[in-house]
Amino acid sequence: MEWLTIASDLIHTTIVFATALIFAAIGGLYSERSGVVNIALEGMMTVGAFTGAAIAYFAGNVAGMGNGAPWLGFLAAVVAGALFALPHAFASVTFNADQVVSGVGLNFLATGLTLYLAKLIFSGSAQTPTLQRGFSEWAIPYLADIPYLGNALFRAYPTSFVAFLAVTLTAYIVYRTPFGLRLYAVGEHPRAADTAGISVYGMRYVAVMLSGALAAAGGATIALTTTNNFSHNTISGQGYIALAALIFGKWRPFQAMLAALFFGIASAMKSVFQVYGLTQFVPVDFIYMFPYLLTILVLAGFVGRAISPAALGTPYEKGQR
Amino acid sequence: GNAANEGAGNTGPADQVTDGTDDGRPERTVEISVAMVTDVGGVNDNSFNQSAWEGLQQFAEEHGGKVDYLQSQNDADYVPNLNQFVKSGRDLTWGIGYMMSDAIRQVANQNPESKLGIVDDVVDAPNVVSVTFKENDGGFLVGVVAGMMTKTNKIGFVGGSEIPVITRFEAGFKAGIEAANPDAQLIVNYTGAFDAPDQGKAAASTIYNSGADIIFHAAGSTGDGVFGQAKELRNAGRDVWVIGVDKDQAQTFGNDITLTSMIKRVDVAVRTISEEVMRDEFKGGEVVTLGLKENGVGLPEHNPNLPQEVLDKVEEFKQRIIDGELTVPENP
Amino acid sequence: MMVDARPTAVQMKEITKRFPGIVANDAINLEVRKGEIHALLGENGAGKSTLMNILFGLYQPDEGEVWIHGKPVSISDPGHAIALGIGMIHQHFMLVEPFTVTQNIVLGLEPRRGWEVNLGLAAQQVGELSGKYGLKVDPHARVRDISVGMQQRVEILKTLYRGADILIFDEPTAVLTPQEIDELLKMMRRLAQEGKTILLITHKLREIMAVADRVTVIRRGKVVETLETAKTTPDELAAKMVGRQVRFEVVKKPARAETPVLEVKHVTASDERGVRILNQLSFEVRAGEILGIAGVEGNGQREIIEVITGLRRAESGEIRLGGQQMHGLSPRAIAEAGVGYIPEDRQKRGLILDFSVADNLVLKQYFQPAFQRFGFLKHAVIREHARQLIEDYDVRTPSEETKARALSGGNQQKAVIARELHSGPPLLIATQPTRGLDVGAIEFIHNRILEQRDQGKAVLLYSLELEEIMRLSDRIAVIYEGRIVGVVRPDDIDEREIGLMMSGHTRAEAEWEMEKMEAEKGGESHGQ
Amino acid sequence: MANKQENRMPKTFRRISALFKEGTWLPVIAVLLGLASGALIMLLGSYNPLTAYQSLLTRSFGDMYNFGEMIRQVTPLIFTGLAVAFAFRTGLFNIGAEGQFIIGAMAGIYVGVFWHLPWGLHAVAAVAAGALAGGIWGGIAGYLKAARGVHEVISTIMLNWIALYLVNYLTKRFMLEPGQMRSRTAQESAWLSADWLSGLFEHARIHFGILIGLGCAVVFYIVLLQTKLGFELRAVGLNPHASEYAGIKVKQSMIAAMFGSGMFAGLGGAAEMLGVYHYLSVEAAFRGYGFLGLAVALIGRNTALGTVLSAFLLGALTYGAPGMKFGAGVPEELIDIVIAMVIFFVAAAGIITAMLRLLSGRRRKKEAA
Ligand SMILES: Nc1ncnc2c1ncn2[C@@H]1O[C@H](COP(=O)(O)OP(=O)(O)OP(=O)(O)O)[C@@H](O)[C@H]1O
Ligand SMILES: Nc1ncnc2c1ncn2[C@@H]1O[C@H](COP(=O)(O)OP(=O)(O)OP(=O)(O)O)[C@@H](O)[C@H]1O
Ligand SMILES: [Mg+2]
Ligand SMILES: [Mg+2]
Repeated sequence: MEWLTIASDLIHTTIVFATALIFAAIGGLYSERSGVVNIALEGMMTVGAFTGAAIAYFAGNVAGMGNGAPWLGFLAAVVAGALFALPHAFASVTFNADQVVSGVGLNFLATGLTLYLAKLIFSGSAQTPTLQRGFSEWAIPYLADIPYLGNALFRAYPTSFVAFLAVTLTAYIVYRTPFGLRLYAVGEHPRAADTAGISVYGMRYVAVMLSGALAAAGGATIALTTTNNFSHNTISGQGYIALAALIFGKWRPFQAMLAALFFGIASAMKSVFQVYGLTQFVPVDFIYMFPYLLTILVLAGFVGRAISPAALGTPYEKGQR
Repeated sequence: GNAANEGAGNTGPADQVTDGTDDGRPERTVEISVAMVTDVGGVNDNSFNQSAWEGLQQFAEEHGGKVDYLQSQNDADYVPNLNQFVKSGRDLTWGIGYMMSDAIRQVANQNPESKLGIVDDVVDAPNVVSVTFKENDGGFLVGVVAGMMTKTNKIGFVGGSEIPVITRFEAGFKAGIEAANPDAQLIVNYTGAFDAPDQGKAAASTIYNSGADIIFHAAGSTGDGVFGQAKELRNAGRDVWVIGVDKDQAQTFGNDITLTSMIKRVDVAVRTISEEVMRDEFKGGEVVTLGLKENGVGLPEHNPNLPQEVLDKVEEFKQRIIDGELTVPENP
Repeated sequence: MMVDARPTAVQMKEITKRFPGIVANDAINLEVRKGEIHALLGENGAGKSTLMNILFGLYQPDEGEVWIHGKPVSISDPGHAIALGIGMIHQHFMLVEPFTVTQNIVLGLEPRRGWEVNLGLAAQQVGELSGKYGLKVDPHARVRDISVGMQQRVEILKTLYRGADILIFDEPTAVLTPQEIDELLKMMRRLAQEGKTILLITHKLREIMAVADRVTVIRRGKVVETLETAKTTPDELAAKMVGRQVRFEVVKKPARAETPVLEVKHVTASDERGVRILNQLSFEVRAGEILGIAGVEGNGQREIIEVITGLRRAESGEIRLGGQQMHGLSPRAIAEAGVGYIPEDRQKRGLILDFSVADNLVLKQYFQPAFQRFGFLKHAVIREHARQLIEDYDVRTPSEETKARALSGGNQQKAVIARELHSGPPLLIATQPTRGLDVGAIEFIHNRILEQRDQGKAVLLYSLELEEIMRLSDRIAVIYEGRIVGVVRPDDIDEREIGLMMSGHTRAEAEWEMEKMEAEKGGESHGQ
Repeated sequence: MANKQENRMPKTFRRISALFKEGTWLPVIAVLLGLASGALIMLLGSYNPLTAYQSLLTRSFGDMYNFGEMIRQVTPLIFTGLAVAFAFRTGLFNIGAEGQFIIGAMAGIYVGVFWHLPWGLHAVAAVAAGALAGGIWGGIAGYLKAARGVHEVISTIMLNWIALYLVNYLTKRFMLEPGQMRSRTAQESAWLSADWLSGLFEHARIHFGILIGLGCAVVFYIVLLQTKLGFELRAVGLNPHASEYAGIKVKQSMIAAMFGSGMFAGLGGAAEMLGVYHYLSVEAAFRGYGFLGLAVALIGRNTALGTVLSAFLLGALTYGAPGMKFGAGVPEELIDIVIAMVIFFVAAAGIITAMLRLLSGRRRKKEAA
């Protein structure tokens, strides 16, 4: 009995935490499949979180808009993310900058810009006020009432459902559509794609902006569901985790999602273990550590030589011989 | 530095942001200046830091004078930020929070002529006033409330990190529950951070799901997550409550989910000490401990959610503690 | 042939293209008629690829204009070129390895079903196309698994699928076996008869004489002349290309075959995937001889050399150098034991392009007492050593501190040769030593290799260019599926016969096959 | 043939581009552009950039105290910067300086607390322990890459988190100061700070770590460019294939490279703790020196001198930032924007060189005419 409750609760919380990672990992998938390393997921999530929180605040707290407020914030975040990704594409696609370096730059820009704006807008405080209207969980009729299972799977934030949708859609796009085929080609052998009449730069810009949009959606998810505000540590490294999830998932949509869920368990276990008094067996620090440790072990074990897109990280110069 | 000093006074959004003196009242001849340094939390954490900052702002409202704050990026910033104010000749500089005590001690020793204050910890230096609170006493009272109000006999406590200040909350809360309702069970959860609402939310979610109906949080803005979760469950039709901390958090999160709050009058403390400085009555080396008697801790005046008999019970225990008949443990 | 009657398909007028520090194309004029096979001939870096890359929209010319079918066009990118009916088969194939043949061919022009790529239909179209032009490919095979020859057919199909009627071939034969080359040349003629216009870049005069109607010679970015192949000779072309007379036949004293230096006995090895790649392979190289290894790419020649040089572990068998057991030693130990090694890809394996020439020249010696003491490098000595080699081997570089990257291909190769030969190792292993170089550089390098032999050193030569092997080797070991299927002498066997052995036939079978083919061909001549 | 190249270029452009090849001016220009963009953003926020930058400088250089504190801020950046740069020069991207820093800090404090050694020697031992620990932590990532093909970017990110929590645990479990969330204080014999030194700087927490840092920069230079080891490390970094063919043990040298990189970071961690705090506090989040180290190395073009200079630059900027808030009300986060812009301009050198080429392009036309 007790254990069922724990399990059901663990799953539920896992999904809550994993959602943002799923968004970001899927975002990273687009840009990395096109051959552009995206270590900037962190920054893109940050921008998404800020935009989402800020817009939702003005819509909800100020304009007194109803349940639409978080949705408005969410959409705004998606747009902002796509735009914020542009410098990365500009530097690393157009100007052949080292993609990791430009990614690092973008991450600095994100922290700086969001907190600067936050202080500018919210009278000097490094965070947005707490939202009156965040997302609240959806319960799927009937299913949600199934004991344990209902709470575990069918009671979740709308964003979680959107995330799963995004994964499925991405899988379809990547594996079935011409866009997917070309995306893959551009990431594997840009010159071949170019000579086949595909615009490598075009594809990479689109891919990077898509990744910005999705990563931002992830950031917004956190701000609008779990923290209900934006502050300096709303994202705190989750972009990097999403990147790990992507690689962990071998640049494949569903595997990446599973990896993200796996990381979600980590954060979930933290509280679940404490509340159910399991920390007397495992020090809480080890629970925090666990997923990262396991990732390394797994990568070192068999996923180690997961073949990344061949051209990943190498800028494409038309003129090059 | 001097330039910084001039800069501090001059125009620009700086003053709108942090000064109390933005209403056109006639300037005092000798303007008193008080400043505070916060940890990474910042002055909008809905609780501790915010309360302190409000104290300073009220002070500026009433007496004019210039108030200012710096938010630290990390613990390396504490000392230089404090020094920034001390060296620019602030009449009094506050370190808000337990984390600051080492820094305060250092700055105090190095600048004997300066006046400093620390909240939540004791720094014995001739030029430092230390303000501590009897969180355990206050915690006891809300513990009584929780013990009497719970319908499920399961109650939660969400703490920031496991430091003496916070464990005093827990200890008092625990004792209070036992005193009022021996068969109620307490679930304790430390999130390890004062600025992680998502962790607070996860903790709350788990605690409520395990059957608790009241959670008392002492975790700064991490507690926001507890309120967030309670709001949601309430929307989902569950009868759950939160007991706020530091301020009357009903004002922020509404009476519908805020059962009551364990108020910790950081604002009052900060204001009164600042006033002492203004009247040149600063007693360096003094340790001010604020408990129930001094109204340093306690419940808000208005408790729309609490039935009279609960309030009476609380009042009764309060008296017994003040009269010393009952001593509340400091450690859980 | 009544060439003149045919209308102009491609016209490039006063094309100039500059790269940092060099004018790759200098006011080039080129005019190609519809349905003709037009060859471009020139040294490395003459500007052939550049010119064609301009025609295909990969580069933009700095000056000049391009006319297609009598209309002026500005070709902004390959997509545009394709739209104009231009297709290019590149020096290095433009194929996405993990994709199937079909996916590669339809990429960018995918037939659709609703939102999706209609792979079924695509495969069907590919099938038809390959049928129509007799280009045998398996539509569903993954490109990474198919032979080089088939990969090239895929490249051609790619262009045809896009409806190209102007086809550019950039050094298409460099990687092919003689048989595949014949196939390809036949195919070109067929396409030409179909009315397709073909531009062919190659360094091989024989091929030009075989298929081209006309040839344009380019030197240092300028057009020297356009000639009718019918009215010229290989020697004339070579002279025009280099600007001086070149003699093709290297003078070769008969080898004084002596005691074996390298003995390879029953070596067996498998690759990463556990597939058997070397199978009881045995041969020996004697002092004072050049042993050539002939074989179709991927039959184990690369692997056996990796085994000899210690880069790969063999499961069984022995390797002896001057009688000493070498098996299992580290690459460095083996090199120190007296093995010079010219790796096949100078830019990837031979040099560290971002190191100075000087550092590259000590890459295999920096650890020797001469160049370091107590782990500290003696930079002065290293530079001096470099200046010496640069002079001895005529490496054209501004200074020994210049980065290897800035050197031209030929000079990069010279640097590698200098490093590997100056210490006079008893065994020299040369893999593809002249790949992508022009006759001038080739001449230089070939002479150096022969020099070694004549000094009584043993040389193991591996090249995909059969011509080169025939020309240099004293004995030729033909390798097939990880075994030596026969050892022959160049002077008593003909290229295409070796070609057959390379595809698994024993010598006897090979001769029989040859007769059969001659019979089939009957009168059809190859124009040489 | 490179000389042939030169002749084709107009003198002026040749000079400029020569400078770029050295990579000397690029960062300088980038920094100026970065500050300019910062100013622009301040104007948009209706702040006064001049006052802001002035009060930034005042906070960093205004008086001995702040100068000393600024140096204190610079010190760890030198170490983490060198760590990142060292890895970079050997073809590895070490995002793990943060974790190596933490591990080093722990090792240093551990020795400082539990060992008993005479003055000075104790400090040396503690710092050495930090270096070793950091090196091992980095070496793990090196091993994972060399032997198991795990990309170092991922493994180091993971190792950062592991380090954070592992050190928190060890601190709480073995070194906790009763009633505090920090370790016990290290014995004075292990301190890197000295009263007389801070005395010179009005009690600023400047400490001998800065000297160690500068020493490390020299070591960095010598090892990388003057020694056989460095030759191998760089060779592998630039072209592992060619290195393997040349008989260099690629895997070992990858591990060695990450070990060396980690040593710098670990050294920094130990120095920071023994010089500034003398204890190790339980942290809920990263201190961020490792990540700043990325910026330092990138802006410093991964050279020893460059790294030191850019450590001073970023140290001055980040330490001075609160001054902008204090003096002109400008949010200190603005400085992150400036840093970001600088990184962009350095990374996409193309942007700058493109501008210059345009200029010189016109000039070429003129000369032609
Ligand atoms: N992208 C480039 N950047 C700089 N220089 C280039 C570039 N492409 C070609 N070059 C130079 O332009 C000249 C012409 O090169 P190109 O490749 O056209 O010669 P090629 O005739 O095709 O030589 P090869 O026979 O070796 O293929 C060479 O000197 C080459 O180094
Ligand atoms: N990728 C490149 N980027 C810039 N310049 C290049 C590049 N590759 C080659 N070059 C320049 O182009 C010139 C010719 O290069 P290439 O490799 O074609 O030499 P080459 O003409 O083949 O001479 P060789 O016959 O000696 O090989 C070289 O001098 C080199 O400086
Ligand atoms: Mg060439
Ligand atoms: Mg070419």
